[in-house]
Parts: sequence; structure tokens; C-alpha cells
Amino acid sequence: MAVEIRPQAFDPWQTMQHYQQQHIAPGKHGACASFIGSMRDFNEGDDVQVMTLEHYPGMTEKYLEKICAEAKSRWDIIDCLIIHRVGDMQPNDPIVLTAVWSAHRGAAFEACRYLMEELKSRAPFWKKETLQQGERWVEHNTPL
Amino acid sequence: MAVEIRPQAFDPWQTMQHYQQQHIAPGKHGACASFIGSMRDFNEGDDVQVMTLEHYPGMTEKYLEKICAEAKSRWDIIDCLIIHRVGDMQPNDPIVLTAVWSAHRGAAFEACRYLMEELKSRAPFWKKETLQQGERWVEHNTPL
Amino acid sequence: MTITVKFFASLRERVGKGEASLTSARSVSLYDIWQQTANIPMPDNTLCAVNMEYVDRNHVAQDGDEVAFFPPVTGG
Amino acid sequence: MTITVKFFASLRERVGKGEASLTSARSVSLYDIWQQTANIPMPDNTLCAVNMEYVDRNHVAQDGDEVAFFPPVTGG
Repeated sequence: MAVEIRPQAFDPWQTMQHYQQQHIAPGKHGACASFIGSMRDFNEGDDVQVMTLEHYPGMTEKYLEKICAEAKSRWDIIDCLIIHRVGDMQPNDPIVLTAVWSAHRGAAFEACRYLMEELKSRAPFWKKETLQQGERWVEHNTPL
Repeated sequence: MAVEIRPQAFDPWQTMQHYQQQHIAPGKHGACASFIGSMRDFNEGDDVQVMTLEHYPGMTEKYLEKICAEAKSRWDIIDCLIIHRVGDMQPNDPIVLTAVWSAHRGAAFEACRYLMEELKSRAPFWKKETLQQGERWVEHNTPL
Repeated sequence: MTITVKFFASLRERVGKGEASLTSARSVSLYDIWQQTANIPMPDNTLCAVNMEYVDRNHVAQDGDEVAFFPPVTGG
Repeated sequence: MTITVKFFASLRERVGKGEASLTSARSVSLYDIWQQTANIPMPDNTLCAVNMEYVDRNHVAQDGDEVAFFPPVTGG
């Protein structure tokens, strides 16, 4: 189980591959479900040039660790990984990766979805968008 | 949209990354949900040494293309990708990859799950396991 | 009329062949085709396809059809 | 008792500071703490945490607590 806040750009696929090689026993998992959230170059009808992600150092990690532990207690999963970007990012940059390994697919799919929903609804991160006409804080997340 | 049957081992993460670079317009998708199914070294209490996957050339591809088209009509998704291994494989080898790109996470999660459930319940693939004590055909898929 | 018949996976092994050809003067259902080409009773869970689309065993084949019989699928 | 107070994101900008310290002779709720450290009314959707756990604004702080105020979260 790993939770990481990254101030630099990251490659979500390579990150998953490395994590699996280093932490998941070969031949034991049949399923890996993952989600990658990336920065779009538009939001609410406006072009977004830069996005800045702020977090609450300490509480964010604690909250993400808590939802990983909760996922492990609710579903029969082997391991899970959450990476979240902070700082300034460009359109198309990956923002978040959640990945779950399990023996069977049901648990991996459900736990991966759970991690993302909990992360989006409660983890202390805040997005600020830089538009042509200035900056704005994103007021709320899309529910789905 | 791409469907591919692979007779050789493949790297699912690299495959997704390449597909995204080549086919998904940068900055337009906010979500990529994926599932990787891998060969386990045990099944129903027995050690499995080799697994051989047979398919119905022509019908398998046609069926997978059909479920991709169905996913595109049901959810607001940008693109989807299915890769499935055939032939002889070793424990830990990736068997299947389904990936879905969309603007928002709900559609990506749901369509990715849909592709896997449809693939497992109806796509013409058959697994044969080589155990210490000989070969056996897998009789049915786990429901979840 | 001529029909191509394919058997896959455990059914291929149990029937002892992967492919057969059937010439028939009258129209035949998939179940008839099985009986004329396979030497064992059709297992209850056999899946049937015509021209690579699922059909049931009562489906009547046409001249030139590719018919396939296979066990429950186990991909993914 | 001494309490550390943090403001994040748009609240940090609106309040005009990221951190404050409060010394109080009596026990104080988070809402009291906001009123004594921020110069604007507390927005209805403000989220509150004590020692990095969510609590509501009526929660009473203890000596040495780290209290945080922030707007609805928008990560992921």
C-alpha cells in the first residue's frame, strides 16, 4: 500500500508497472484496475492554460492512507496505490492515479472506484485554474 | 477504438501509453479507466504452470468490436481499447487489457467494467491449464 | 447446400476434429448439424454461432453458412 | 492554551493569511476560533479539521491543537 504526493510530473503507467514489479508477488493477482485523472485544457466552457493544485501536507496523506486501509478492509484486495500531483501543471498532465490489485476483478474494480470517489469528495486538495482572463479557484468537483 | 488479439506477450502499460499518445487528443480527456487481467499461478486449489488460450479467429474480434461500439453508444466516452492474449502463456503474463478514455470519470469506470463483463461472459476465448498432473480445460469463468 | 462446421476448445477435442463439411438436400437446424457431424451427444451447455454471431441450436442454417460449436467461454 | 490555525486555498486568499496562532484562557469551538482569527464571516461551506481529522465547527479545541479551515475539496 502506497500513497504519494508528487510535486513533479509523473508517468502513471510506468509508476504502476514499477509498483507492481516491486510490491506485488508474481502470479498471485489476477486483476489490476486503475484510474488516471488528467488535466483537461477546458473547464466550464473556458480554456485552461495552467492548473495549480494545493494540498494540506500531512492531512492529505493521512486521509489517502485511511481510504486505502478502508478499501483493504471492505474488499478482498492485495494492494493499492494512490499518486496525486500537486503544484503547477499543464493540460494533459496526469493529476491522479489510483490502482488496485486483487485475485479477482470484482474487488479491484469496486475498490478502485471507491478510492477515486472518496478522494474526490473528501481528500484536501484544491485546484486553481489560470485562464486567459486571470485565475479562479475551482468551486466544486463534478459529481461523476 | 481498437481491438487486438495478440499471440505474443505484451506490456499493458506501454500499450496504453502508446495508444493514448497516438489516438487520444491531448487535453480533451480527464479520465482513463483500465483493467488488466493477468495469469495466476493457481486456480481452484492447483498450481498452474502454463495456460493456453484458444479463440475463434474472426468471431472473437467481431464480438469485441461490437462491445466497444455498444460501450460508445451507452456512455459518453472518447475511445476504448481491448487487447487480449492468445496462445501459451506463463504465470504473471497479462491476458487482457481494457481501457476507456472519457471527459469525466463515471463514464470511463462504467464502460471499462462493462467491457470486461461482456468479454468474460460472451467473447469466444477458452483457457486450458497445464498442471503437474496434466491438462484441463477451464470449465467456466468466475462470475466476479 | 453446403455448410462449414467448426468445433472449438474442449468440444474440438471431444468430437475429435476442428472442422467438418456438411452437404444436405434439405434445410437443417444447428442441432441437426451437430448430430450429423459429431459422434457424441451435444452437451447441454454447448454454444452455437452462425457466421460468427450467436444463435440457438434451433436456428436453421443456410447454404454457405459457417456454423460453430463451442463450450462456455473462459476468456479475460 | 495555544492553538495553531491554518487556512487553505481560496480561504487563505480571502482571509489574507495561511496561518495564525491563538492564545485563549477559556475553551473555544472552531467557530469561535474562526471569529477570533479571520476578518470575514465564515462561509457556509467551510470545512474544518482538528489535528488533520475532519470535525464540525462546534468541535471544541484543546491546547496544542492544529485547527484548519478550507473550502470544498477539488482534487482528483
